[in-house]
Amino acid sequence: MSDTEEDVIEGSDDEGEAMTASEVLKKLEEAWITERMSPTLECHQSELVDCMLDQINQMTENLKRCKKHDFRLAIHKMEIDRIRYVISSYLRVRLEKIERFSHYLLEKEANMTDETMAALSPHEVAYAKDYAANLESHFQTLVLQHVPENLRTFDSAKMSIKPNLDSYIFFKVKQETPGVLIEDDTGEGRDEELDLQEGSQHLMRYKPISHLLHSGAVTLI
Amino acid sequence: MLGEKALELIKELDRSKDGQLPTFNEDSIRMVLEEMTTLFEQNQRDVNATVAGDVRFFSGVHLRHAALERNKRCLLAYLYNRLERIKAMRWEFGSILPAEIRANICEPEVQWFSRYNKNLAAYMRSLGEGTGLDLTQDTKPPKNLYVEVRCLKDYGEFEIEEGDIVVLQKNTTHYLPMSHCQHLIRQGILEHVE
Amino acid sequence: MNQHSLHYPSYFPSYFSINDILATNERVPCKFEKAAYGVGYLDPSSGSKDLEAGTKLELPCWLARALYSRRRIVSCQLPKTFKERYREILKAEASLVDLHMFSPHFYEFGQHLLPLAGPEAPILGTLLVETLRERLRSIMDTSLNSLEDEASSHTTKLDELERSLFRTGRKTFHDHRLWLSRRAHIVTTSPMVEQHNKRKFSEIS
Amino acid sequence: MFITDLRKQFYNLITGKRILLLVHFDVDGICASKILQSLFRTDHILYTVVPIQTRTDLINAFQQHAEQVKHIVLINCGGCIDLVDLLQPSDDLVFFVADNHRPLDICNIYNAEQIRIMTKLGDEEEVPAFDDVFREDESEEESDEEGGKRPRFDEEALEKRRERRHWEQQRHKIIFDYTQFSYYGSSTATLMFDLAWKLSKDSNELLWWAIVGETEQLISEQTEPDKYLLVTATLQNHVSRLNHKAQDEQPLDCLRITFEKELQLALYRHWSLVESMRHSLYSATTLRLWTLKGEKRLHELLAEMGLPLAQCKQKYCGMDVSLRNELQSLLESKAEKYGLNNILFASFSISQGFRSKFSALDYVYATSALLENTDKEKTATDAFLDVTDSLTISKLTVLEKGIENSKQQLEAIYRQVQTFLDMNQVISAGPFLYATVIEGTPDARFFAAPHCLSLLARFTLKAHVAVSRSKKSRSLPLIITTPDVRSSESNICLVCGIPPTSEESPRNFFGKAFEQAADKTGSKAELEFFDTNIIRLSVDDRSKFFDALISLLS
Repeated sequence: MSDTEEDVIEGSDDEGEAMTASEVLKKLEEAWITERMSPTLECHQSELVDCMLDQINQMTENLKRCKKHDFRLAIHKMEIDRIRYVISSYLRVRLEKIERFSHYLLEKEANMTDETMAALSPHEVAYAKDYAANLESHFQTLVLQHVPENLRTFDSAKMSIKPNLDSYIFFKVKQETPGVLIEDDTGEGRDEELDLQEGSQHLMRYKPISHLLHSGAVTLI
Repeated sequence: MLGEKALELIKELDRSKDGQLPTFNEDSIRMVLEEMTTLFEQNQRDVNATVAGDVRFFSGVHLRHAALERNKRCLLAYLYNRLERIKAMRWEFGSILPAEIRANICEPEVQWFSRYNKNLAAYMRSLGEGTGLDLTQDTKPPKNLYVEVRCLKDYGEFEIEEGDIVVLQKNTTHYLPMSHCQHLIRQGILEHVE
Repeated sequence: MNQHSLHYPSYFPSYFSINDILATNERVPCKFEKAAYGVGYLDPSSGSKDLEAGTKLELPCWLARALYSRRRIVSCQLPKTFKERYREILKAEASLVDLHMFSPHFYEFGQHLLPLAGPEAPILGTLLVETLRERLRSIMDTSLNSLEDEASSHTTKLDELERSLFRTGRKTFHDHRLWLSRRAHIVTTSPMVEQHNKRKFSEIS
Repeated sequence: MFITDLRKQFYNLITGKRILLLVHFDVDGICASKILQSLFRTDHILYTVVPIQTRTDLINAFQQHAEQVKHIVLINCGGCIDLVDLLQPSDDLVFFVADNHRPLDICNIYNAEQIRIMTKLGDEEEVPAFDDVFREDESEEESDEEGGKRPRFDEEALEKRRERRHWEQQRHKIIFDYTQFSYYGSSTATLMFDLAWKLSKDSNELLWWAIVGETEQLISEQTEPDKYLLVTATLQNHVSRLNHKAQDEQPLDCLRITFEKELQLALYRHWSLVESMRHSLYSATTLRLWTLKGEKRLHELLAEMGLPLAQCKQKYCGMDVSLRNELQSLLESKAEKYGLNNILFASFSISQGFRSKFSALDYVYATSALLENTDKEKTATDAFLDVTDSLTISKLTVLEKGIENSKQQLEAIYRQVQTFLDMNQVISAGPFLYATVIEGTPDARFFAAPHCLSLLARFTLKAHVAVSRSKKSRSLPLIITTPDVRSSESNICLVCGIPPTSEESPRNFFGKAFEQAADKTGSKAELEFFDTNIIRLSVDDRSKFFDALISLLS
C-alpha cells in the first residue's frame, strides 16, 4: 500500500486541509460504524466516499501495470476489495435509511439552514425524492384515487416513518465534553448533567448526544 | 365488524412472514374500497343531518370515520409491506425477478419496481463522481480474493475479469475471483466450498 | 439487504407496521355513553338499527380509542387479561406465564390501552415494564443456549415482541458461532432464493 | 514427452495461467486433484475442475471448456489415448497428463510440443524406441508419386519397399507387445504430494490424500504389495516429518497421522468384527466364510483368540477396551494356523482431537462406495463431489455416510459371491472362467459400476479358486458380466475381465482382447472406460462376443 496510501490528497472540503488516503479511510470507517449503529441518518460524507472510490480506481489502474503474479498484487487487490466493501456497506446502510425515512428526511432537508449539517448528499436527495414520489404514486394508483375524497391525501406527518431518536446507543467519547444535559425522558424533570471523559464508553439515548456526534466529540460503537 | 376485510389482507401478509409474496389480492382490495364507499355515503347523509342541527348522528359519523381511516391504513400497509418484500427481492435476485414471483405481483407493482430499479441504477452510477459502484455486490466482508465454488446448475458462459470466460456447468468446480461470483452464489447458481 | 446492513436499534412501530395493526385489533370491553345512530349492526344481538346509550360491546382497540378520545362516546374497561386477577398472576410468576395466551401482542396492546385505562394507567405501565424485566433473562438464556428443536417449545409461550427478541438473540448467537469457527465469510445462497428454489422443486415433484 | 521435474516443467509454467483440470472417477484421481487444487489456491491460480468418467466425457468437457484455457491437466485419464488425434486441439494448447493407466499412448510419449506426461516410468516399464514406431514418410511418398515415371523394377525402390514392409511388420509387433497388457503406474496422488513437498507446501491433509490414493491402488490391486511397501516407506518419512511433535505439544484438535500395522479387514472399527471378517475379501476367501465349515472355522479362531462371540457380533466400539487393544496381536498369533499370514499390513490412520480414528482403509472403502452411490436421486457427478467432500477432514458426516454405503456394497458382493458358488455359476469357458449376474437381481444396482464390479470379480475369482478342486483354476482369468441397470438404455451389460490369481503382477490382457473381439464380431460394444478391462456390451451380442474371445485366447 505504501506508495499509494501515503499520497497526500488535497482536501476537497472548504478548509482546504490536506489528508492522506489512510486518514480518509479511517474517517470513512468511523462514519460507517456510526451509520450502522445510529437510529437515524447521519450527515453525508460524500467527499470521503468519492475520494476513496477515486483512490481504489487509481490503485486498480496501477495494478494493471504490475506484473501478473507479483505476490504484492494479491495483497493490494485484497485491500481494494476491503475498501470497496466498507464503502458499499456504508452506502447500503444509508440507502436503506433513506428509503425508510424518505419523507421525514426530505422535510428535514427542506428546512435545513446549515449546509454543513446536511444529512443527504445531492445525489441522495434526488434518490429520496424519486423514491418518495414512486411510493406516493403507487398508493395513488391502487388505493388513494379510489377512496372517498376526504381520505385521498398521503398525509406524511401521520404516515411517514420516522426514526426513533430515543433508542439507546453505545458510544465512545473522543473529546472531553463537560456538562452534557441529559433530559429525563419521563418528563418528570429529573434532568441530569454529565461530564463525558475522553475514552469513556456509555450506553444512552441517542437524542441527547446527537449534536456531539455531529461535532465529532463522540463516536458510536 | 368494521374493517374486517382489510384486516384479512394484513393477516395474509403476516402469515407469510418469511419474505414470500402472496398473490396480489385484488378482490379483497375492491371489497374494502366498496365498504369504504358505503361508509362514506352513510356519513354524508348523517353529516348533513348533523349540520342541520340534529346532533344525535354525531357518534355514528365519528365511528364510521374511524373505520374509514382504519381501512385506509390497512390498505396502505398492505401495499407498503408488499413493496418492501419486492424491494428485498431486488437485492437478492437482481433486477429481473423470477417468473413465478412476477406472476404474483400486479401491474402497478411492476411499474413501481421498474422505477425503483431505474432510480437505484441512476444513484449507483452517480457514485464516485460518475464512475459508479454496484452496491448489490460485496455483501460480506472480503476474506479471500478468490473462492472455490461449485456450480449447482447449468448456467453457461460467465465473464470474469477482462474478457476471461468460464463455462458454468452443473457439478463443475471452479476457483474464481470472489468479487465476480458473489452474486451468483447469492442466487444459488454457485455454492461456496468450505 | 434487510438482513445484513441495517441495525434496527429498537422496536418502533409505524403507520405501516403489521404488528401494530394486529395489536390494535385486540378487543376492549366498552360501554356506549351516548347513543349512536345507524350503526346498530355492531351489536347483532340487539337487532335494532341504532345503538342505545348503555349498550355494552367489545370493540377493537383502534375503534375504542377513537370513540373514547372524541367526547367520550364510549367508556372502556381493561380486557380481563390486564385486570387485577391476571396482574397478580403476572406479578407472582411472570417468567412461567404463557404470555402469548394472555395476548399475542401483550406489550404493544398494553401500551395502546394506557390512554383508556384511566386511574389504572400507572399500574398498567409498571406491569408492562416489570413483566418484561422479569422475563427477559430467561428469554435471553434460552435464545442463546437451547438447541434448535427445543427453541420452538420456548417461543410458544412468548408474545410477538418477545419472540422477535428471541430471534435476534438466536441470530447473534449463530453469527458469533460462525465467526468463531471462521466461517462467517462464507457466502451462501440467500435464504429467499433458496426458499424460492425449494418451492419450485416441490411444484415439479 | 515425459517430464520429471514437476516444479520446473509443470508448476512454474502454469503459475498465473488458467487451468482446466479433467479428473477421472477414481479415488486416487480425486485425491490427486484435491492436492493440486489446494496448491493452486495458495498461488491464486484459477481453475475449473470437470469430472470425467468416459472417453465421451473427455471429448465433451474438452469442447465445453477448452476454448478459454491454454493449459489442461488430465488426471488419471487420457494418457493411453492419442490426445491430439482424439481432441484436435489448437496448436497453442498444452496437456499435462498425470495418468496411472498404462500403457501410455506412444503418440503422447513422443509429442514434445503439446503433451507433457508427468510420470517416472518404473524400471520394468519399456517404451518402444522412436525409430521403431515412427519414420519420416516424405521420401516414400515422393517415390510413390513419381512411380509412374521411373522404371517399375527400380531395384532401389523395391528394396525400399521391402524394407518398409519389414519395418511395418516389426512396428506392428512392437506395438502389439507394448499395448497387449493394461496395468497401472504409481499413484497420481502420491506424485502430486511429491510436488507439494518440493514446493514446501505440504501439510498433513495433503499427505493424507496421498496415503488414501496409494491405499486405493493397493486395495483395488493396481499395485503389487512390494511396490506398495516401497512407497509406504517414503510416505512414512513424510508422516514422521510432519507429525514429529509429541501429542502434548500440539493443540488437541490438530490433525495427526500415524503409521502403524493394520488389519486387512474392511471397516472393522465401524462394524462388528464378525461382519467385517465376513465381508472382507482376504479373510472371507481364506477361511471360506460362506460355507458352514468356514463359519465354524471362524468361531474356532475367535474362541482360540479368547474373544467371546457375543462381543465380536456387537459393534466394535462396544467391545471391551482390553480386547480391542489386543485384537491385532491376538489375530497375528493365530494367523499362521489359519492361513491368514497377510492379515496385517503396513498402513496409516488419522485422528483429530477426540474424534474416532479412521484408517486409510476405511477412507478407501467409504470413498469408493460414495463414488458409486446407488441413490437414484444422485447423478454420477453428484457422487464425484460427495467423494471430494468426504475427503475433506472436517466433513465427517459425508464420510460416515460413505461407510454405511460401503457396508451395503460389501454385503451385496458377499451375497452375490455366495450365489455364484452355491449355484455353480462360475463356469469354465476353456481359456477363461466366466460368471453372469442374472437380469433382475436386486443387487445388480451395486454392480453396474466399474469399481464395485471389479471388486465383485476379484472376490468371486478368489472364492472360486479357494473351493475349486481343479488346480487349473488358479491360472485362469475371470470375466464377469452384469446388467447395466444404471444406464437408460435397456439390454446393455457391463463386462469386466480380471487376470488369474496366479499372476503376480496385475497385468490384464482383457482390454486388448475385448477390443479385438468387438472388432471381429462387429458387436455393439462401447469401449468407453479408461479402465479398458471393463466395457459395455449389447446383451444380444454377448454370445458371439464370447465365442470370439474364446477363439482369440485359446
